[in-house]
Amino acid sequence: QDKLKIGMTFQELNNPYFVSMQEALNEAAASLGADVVVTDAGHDVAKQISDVEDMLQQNIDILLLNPTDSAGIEAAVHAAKAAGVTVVAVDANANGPVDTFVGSKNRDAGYMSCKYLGEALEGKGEVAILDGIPVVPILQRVEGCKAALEEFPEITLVDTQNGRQDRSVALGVVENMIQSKPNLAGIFSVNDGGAMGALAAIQGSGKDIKLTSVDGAPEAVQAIAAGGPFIETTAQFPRDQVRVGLAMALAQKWGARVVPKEVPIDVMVVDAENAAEFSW
Amino acid sequence: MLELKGIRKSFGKIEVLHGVDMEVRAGEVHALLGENGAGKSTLMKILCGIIQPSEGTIRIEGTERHFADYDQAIAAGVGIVFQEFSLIPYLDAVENMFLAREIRGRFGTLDRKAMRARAAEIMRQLAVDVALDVPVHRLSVAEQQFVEIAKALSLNARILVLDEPTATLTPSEVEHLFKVMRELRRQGVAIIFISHHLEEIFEICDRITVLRDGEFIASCAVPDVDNDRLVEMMVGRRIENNFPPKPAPSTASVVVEVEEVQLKKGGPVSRFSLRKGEILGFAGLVGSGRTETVLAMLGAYPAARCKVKVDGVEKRFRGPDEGLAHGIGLLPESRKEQGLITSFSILQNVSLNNYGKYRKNHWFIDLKKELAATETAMAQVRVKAQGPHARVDTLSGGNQQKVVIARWLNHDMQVLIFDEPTRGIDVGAKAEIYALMREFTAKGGAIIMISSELPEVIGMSDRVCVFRSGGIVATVEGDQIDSETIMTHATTGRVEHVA
Amino acid sequence: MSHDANTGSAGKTGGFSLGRLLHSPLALPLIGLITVSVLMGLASDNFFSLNNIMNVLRQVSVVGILAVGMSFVILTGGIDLSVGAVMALVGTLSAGMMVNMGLPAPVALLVGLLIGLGIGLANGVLVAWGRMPAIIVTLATMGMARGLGLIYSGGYPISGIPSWISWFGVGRVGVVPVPVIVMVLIYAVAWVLLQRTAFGRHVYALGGNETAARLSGVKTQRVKLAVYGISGLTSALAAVILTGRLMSGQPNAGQGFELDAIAAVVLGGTAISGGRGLILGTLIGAVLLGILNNGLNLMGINPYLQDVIKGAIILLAIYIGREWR
Amino acid sequence: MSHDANTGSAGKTGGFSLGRLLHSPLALPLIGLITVSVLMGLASDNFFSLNNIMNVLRQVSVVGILAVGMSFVILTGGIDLSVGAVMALVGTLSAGMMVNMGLPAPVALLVGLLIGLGIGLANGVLVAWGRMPAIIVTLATMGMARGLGLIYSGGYPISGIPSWISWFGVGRVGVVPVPVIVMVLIYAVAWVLLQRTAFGRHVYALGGNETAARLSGVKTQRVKLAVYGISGLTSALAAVILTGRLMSGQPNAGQGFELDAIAAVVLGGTAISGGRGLILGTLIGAVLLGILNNGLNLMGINPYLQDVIKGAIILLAIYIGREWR
Ligand SMILES: Nc1ncnc2c1ncn2[C@@H]1O[C@H](COP(=O)(O)OP(=O)(O)OP(=O)(O)O)[C@@H](O)[C@H]1O
Ligand SMILES: Nc1ncnc2c1ncn2[C@@H]1O[C@H](COP(=O)(O)OP(=O)(O)OP(=O)(O)O)[C@@H](O)[C@H]1O
Ligand SMILES: [Mg+2]
Ligand SMILES: [Mg+2]
Repeated sequence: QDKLKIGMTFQELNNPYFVSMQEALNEAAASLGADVVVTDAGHDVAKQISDVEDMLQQNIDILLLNPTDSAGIEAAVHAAKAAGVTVVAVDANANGPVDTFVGSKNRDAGYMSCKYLGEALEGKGEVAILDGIPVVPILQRVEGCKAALEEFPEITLVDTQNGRQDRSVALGVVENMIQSKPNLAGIFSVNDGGAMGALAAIQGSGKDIKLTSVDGAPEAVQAIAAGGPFIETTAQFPRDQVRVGLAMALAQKWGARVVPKEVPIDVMVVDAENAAEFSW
Repeated sequence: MLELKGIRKSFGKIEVLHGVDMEVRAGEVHALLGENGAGKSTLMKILCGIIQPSEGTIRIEGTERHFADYDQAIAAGVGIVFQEFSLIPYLDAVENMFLAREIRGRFGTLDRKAMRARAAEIMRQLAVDVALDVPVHRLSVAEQQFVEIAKALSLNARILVLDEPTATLTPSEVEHLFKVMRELRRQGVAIIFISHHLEEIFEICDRITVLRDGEFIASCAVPDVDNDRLVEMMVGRRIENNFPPKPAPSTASVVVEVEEVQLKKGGPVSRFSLRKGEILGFAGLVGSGRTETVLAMLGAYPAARCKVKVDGVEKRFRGPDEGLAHGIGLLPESRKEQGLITSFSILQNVSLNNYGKYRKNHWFIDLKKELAATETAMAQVRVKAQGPHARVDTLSGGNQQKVVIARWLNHDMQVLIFDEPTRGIDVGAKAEIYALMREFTAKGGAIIMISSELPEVIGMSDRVCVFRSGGIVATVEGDQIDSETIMTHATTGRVEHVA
Repeated sequence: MSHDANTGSAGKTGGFSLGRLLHSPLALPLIGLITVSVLMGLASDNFFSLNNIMNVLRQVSVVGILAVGMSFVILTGGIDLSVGAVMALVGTLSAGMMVNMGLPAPVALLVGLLIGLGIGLANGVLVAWGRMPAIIVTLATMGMARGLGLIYSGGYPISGIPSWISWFGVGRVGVVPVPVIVMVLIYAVAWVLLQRTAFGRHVYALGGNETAARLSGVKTQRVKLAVYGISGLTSALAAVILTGRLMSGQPNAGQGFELDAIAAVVLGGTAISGGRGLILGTLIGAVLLGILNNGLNLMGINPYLQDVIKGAIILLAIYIGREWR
Repeated sequence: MSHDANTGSAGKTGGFSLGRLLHSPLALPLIGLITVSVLMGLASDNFFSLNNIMNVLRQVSVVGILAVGMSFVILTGGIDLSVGAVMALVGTLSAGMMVNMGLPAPVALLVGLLIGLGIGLANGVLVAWGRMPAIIVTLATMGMARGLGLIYSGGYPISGIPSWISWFGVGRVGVVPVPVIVMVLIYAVAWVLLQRTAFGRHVYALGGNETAARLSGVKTQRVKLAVYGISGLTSALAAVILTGRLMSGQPNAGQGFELDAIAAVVLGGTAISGGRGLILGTLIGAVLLGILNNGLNLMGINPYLQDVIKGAIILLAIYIGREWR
C-alpha cells in the first residue's frame, strides 16, 4: 500500500524529446517499484493545472513537472505543495515553491548552436532564425542565438519566422524563406522538429544553406551523421534530466535538507564528428 | 380604405407587375384572382412591405404609405397569411402567434399565461382544436395553416391579406374560416382573399380584382360575373369541361396491395389495393392519416405495422428510394419543405431522381437530352418561367407545384402517389394536369390521389377510400362517389376496427 | 409520446416529476452523465469524493462558461470559433493593463470584459449586417485575436498580477470553489434570458427558421448581434476565471477550447443547426466532458489512449441521444 | 442577372466567355485571388517568379487535396473535422508499415489509402445511418485518429522510408512539381463527379433540401456515405504527398489543417450550409490561402502579425464575395 507514486505532467507528448523522458521515467520507476502516472497537457496550461489537480486526487508522492508555462502553472505548484507533494520542475522552471529545478542550459544551447553556425559560415553571410512556440526555454534559445550572432559582425540576421516546432509547418515556412532571401547562408532552428522540416526545404531547393538546431533528437543526429546541410545540433539530455530530477525528489523525501534549488544540465554540441556515437 | 395605384415590380430585368391598380373597401372581402404566376403574391408582398415596388403608390385611408418592412405594415394595420408557411418549426403555436409581439409581464419577462389565454380565445373563434403546446412542426399541414391564420388575426389588422389559405383545408374547415371572415367583415375589416377555388369566391367575396400576367384586367362586384366569365378574365380563353371522362370500372390486375397498415399501436388498421389504370382517391378530414398512410407504405413514416405487396410479391420498403426502384413515385404534400430543392433550377429539379434516363457512357449525364426532356415536361404542365434554368425559388407557388408534377410525369413510373397535387394550381392548368393524370392511367399507370378538394376527389377518382382518425373507414366506387356519402363516412360513419 | 416531449425550446419546467424529466430533452444528456459517472466511479475510488467532485466542477468552469455563449450562438444556427482566442486575448490584455500599464486590477478586469464584448459585437456585426458565414467570420477573428495577444505580449506570458485575483480561480465559498459559483450564476442568467424573455424566444426562432422569424417582425440582425456579443462577454468572463487559475495572462491559452465548447453544447442535446436545445443541457454536456477528462486521468490511462476513449464515449453518448434531436 | 448566374450548383460551363465568367459564382473568388496576388507582387519582387509560383502551388497541394473531400462534404451540408488527423494517421501507419513491418512501399501506400477510405466510410455510416451531427462525429474521429497515430508510433516520427517516395513530395515533371500534378488530377476527377454525374447532382440536392431529396427517391444515406468516404480518401492522398514532402510518418502533422480546408472551401464561394458551390472555387480558395501565407512570409512580416493580416484579408475577401452566396 505504501508504494511510491510518481506523477509527471508533460507539456506535450508528441515530441520524441519528451517521449524519451517518459521512457527514462518508466525505467527508473520500475527499478524503484514505484507507480507512475503521466499526463499530456498538449501545450495547454489550463489543462496542465487540471492534470495536476487530478493527480493530487490520486495521492501522488512526487510531482515531476514539465511546465507548458512557468507562470501559469504556479497555482498547481501551490496546490501540490499544500498536499505535501515534492515538486521538481523538469526541463523548464515553474514559478512558486518548486523544490528543485532540473533543466538544460537553454540559453547556452542557443548560443552554442549559433556560434557553431557562425564559425561554419566563416563569420559572414545572411542567416535566419526558425522560431517556435513562445515559451521560456525557446525564447531563451533565441536569445542565446542572437548573442552568439552578434559576435560575428559580418553576419546579418535577415529573417525570423515561426515554424511552430512542427515539421510540416516549418517546411512551408522555410521554403518561403528561401524564396524571399536568395542569399540565405544559414538557418538556426529552435528545435529538431522544426529543423527536420527546414532540412527538407533546403534539400528541395538544392541550395547550400547550413542548418543548426537544438535537441539531439535521433532523426536529427542521423541526418547530421549523414552529412549535408544539417551540420550541428546542441544536444540536451532529456533522460538525464528526469533521472536527476527524480533523484532530487527522492533525496528530499528521504529527508535531505540541502537539495539544490537548481540543477542545470549541460548541453553538448553534436556534429558530424561525434554524431555516430551520440544518442539520448 | 386601401388603394394601390400603378404598381410595377421587376426582378432583375424582368417585369412581373406592369402597373396594377386595386381598390379595397372597409368591410368587404375582396378576391384577388389570376393564373399561377400572374403576380398576386408579389402584389400582396408589396402591400405588406416585404418587397419594395419599382413604381407605384400605396394609399391607406387616403394617405400615401411606404412600408420598409412588414413590421411597419403591421403597425399601419396590415396583416397577411403567407402563401408559404412562415412558422418556426420548433416553437409552439402560442410562441409562434406572439413572436416579436410577446406579451410581457413584470420585470419584462414573458407572460405566458396571458399569451396562452389570448391564443386559446382566437382558436375558439376559429372553432378549431389545435394543440397549443406542441412544436408546430408536429402539427398537420392544416393545423399549421390555422396557426398562421390565428397569428394574422392576433394582429387585429384592419386590412387582412389571406394568400391561398384554403389550399390546405378541407371543406368543413373552410367553413370555419369563412365564418370568421364574415365576422371580421362585420367589424369593418378589409379582407383580400386569394384562392384558385372559384366556388369559394362566389360564396364569400363581395368584389374581385383579376390579374393576368402582371396586368390589371378588371375589378367588379361578384354578383356581376359568373364562373365562365371569371375564368375567361383570368385565363383569357374558355376552359371546357374540367374533369376528363372516367373510363369504365377497371378489372385490370392489382399493382399495389396494402394488406395492412397500422399507424399507431392500437390504432385502426387499413387495407386497400390499387389496380392498373385506376385513380384511387384518398378523402378525409385534415389529420385523418392519409399522408401518413402513404408514407408508411413507402417506409418514410414509422408505422406500427405495414404489409405491402407489389405485383403480388411482398415488399418491405425502407424509404422512397426503394419505392422508386419498384416504380412507385411520391409527390409530397408540402412542395417547399418536401418537394423541391429550392436552390436548384427547374431543370435540376425535374431530373433530380431520373438520371437513369439521360446517361452518356453509362456514367455521365447527357446534358442535351436532359434539357430537351425538361422543356417538354415544362410545356406539358405549363410552367410559367423564364426558362429551364430559372431557379425554382423565383417561381410563383403554383408554378413550383407544377415543377414537382413535371418531375413525376417525366418519369416512367407504374404507380404515382399524389398528395394534394393541385394545391395552389390555377383552374386552367388544373384541367391540363387532370388530363395528364388520365393519360398516365390510360397507359396502364395507377395513381393514388390524396386530396382535400372534394370536387376533385369526386371528379377524378375511380374509387375513393375515406379516412377517419388514422384509418380507412370505407371504400366507395362508381355511383356512390358523391360528396354526401364521402362526407358522411369522413365525419360520422361508424368506425370499424379491424383486428 | 407526450406533447412537449420534443420541445427542447419551450422548457416548460413547472414542477419536477420523473416522468416529465424522462420526456424532456435533458433526459438523454442526463442519462449519459449518470452512466459515465457510474463507470468512472467504479473504475476509480477517488472519483466520488466531495473533493474530487468539486475538483471536476472547477476544471469544467472555464469551458462551461464559454459554452454558455456558444449555446446562444448555436441556438440561432450560428457558430463561434473565436471563443478560446478571445479568452486568451482578454486574459493577456487584462494582465498587461495591470502589470505594464499599472491600472487597478478591477478596472483592468472591467476593461477586459468590455474588450470581449466588443469583439463579440464585431463578430455579430459582420455576421448580421455583413451577411457573412459565421464559421468564417469567427475563424478569422480567432486568428486575429491570437495574433494580437501574441503581439501585445511579445509571446511571453504576463505575470505579476495582484495575488487576490487568484480568488477567482482557486478561492472557495464553503466547500464550493468560486469559479463554480460564477459558472452557475452565468447559467442561471442564461436560463432566464432564454426561457423567460422575448429575446430568448427570438433566439430560438432565428435558429428554427430565420426567414419566418424576420417576416414575423423579429429583428434578426439585432438578435444575432446580441448572441455574438454574449459569446464575447462569456469568453471574457471565462478569461477572468482563467487568469485567476493561471495567475498570469497567457496569449497561448485556450487553444481548441472552441471545439470543447461546441462539444459540450451538442452533447447537451442542442441541435447544431439551431432552434432546439436547453441551456441546462449545455451544463450537463460540459460536466460530462470534464468527467471524461478527470476520470480517464484518475484511472491513469495512457494519455494517447485517452483521446481514443474520449472520442468513442462522445460518439456513444450522441448515438444514444440522437432520437431526441 | 443572367439565368444561371446564381445557381452555383449547375456549373454550366459550355464555352468560356468573360461575361459568363463575371456572372458565375467563381467571379468573386477569382477577383479575390487576383487582387491578393497583385498586392503580394507589388510588395515582394520574388512573388511572381516562376519558381515561387510553383513553390506556392506545391505548398498548397496538401490542403488543396484535403479541401476536395471537404467540398463534397460541405456541399451536402455536412462538415469533416477529421481530415487533418486522418492524414496524419495514414501517413504514420504507411510509414510504419514500410519501416517496421517491412511491407513494400507501394503496398503500404495502397493500404494507407484504404485505411483513409475506411475511416471516411466509418464517419459516413455514423452520420448517415447513425443520424448523428457531422461536426460531433468527425470531432470524435479526429481525436481518435490522433490518439491512434500517437499510440502506434509511440509519439516518435517514423523515418527511414524508401527514398523514392520523396518523388511525391519534391519530384517534378518539367517545371511542375509532382504534388501539383496530383492535386490538379484530383480536382479534375472531382469536377467530373460533381458536374457530370447523377451522384454529383445528388450531392448538391442533399445540401439544398435533404427531405425533398429523400422523398423523391434519392438514396440520401448512400450519398452521405460516399462523400465522407471521398473525404477520407482525399485525406489519405494528401498523406501520400505529405509523406513524400516530410520523408517520414508524422503522427502530429496536419493540426488545424481541417480549418484551412474549410476556409479554402468557403473562400471559394461554397455555401457552408451546403447546396451551392463549385469545386474550382475551392481550388481558387486554397491557392488564395497559400498565397497569403507565402506572400506574408516573403515580405518578412512578423509571424504574429501575419495571423492578424491573414484574418483581415479573409474577412475582406468573404465580405466582397457575400452577394454571390
Ligand atoms: N424573387 C423572384 N425573382 C424572380 N422572379 C420572381 C421572384 N418572385 C416572383 N417572381 C416571378 O413573379 C411572377 C409572379 O409571381 P407570384 O408569386 O406573384 O404569382 P402568383 O400570382 O401568386 O401565382 P400563384 O397562384 O402560383 O401563387 C412569377 O412569374 C414569378 O416567377
Ligand atoms: N411528426 C409528427 N409527429 C407526431 N405526430 C404527427 C407528426 N406529423 C403529423 N402528426 C399527426 O398525425 C396526424 C395526421 O397528420 P396529417 O394531418 O398530415 O394527416 P392527413 O390525413 O394527411 O391530413 P392532411 O393531408 O389533410 O394534412 C395529425 O393529427 C398530426 O397532428
Ligand atoms: Mg401566389
Ligand atoms: Mg396530408
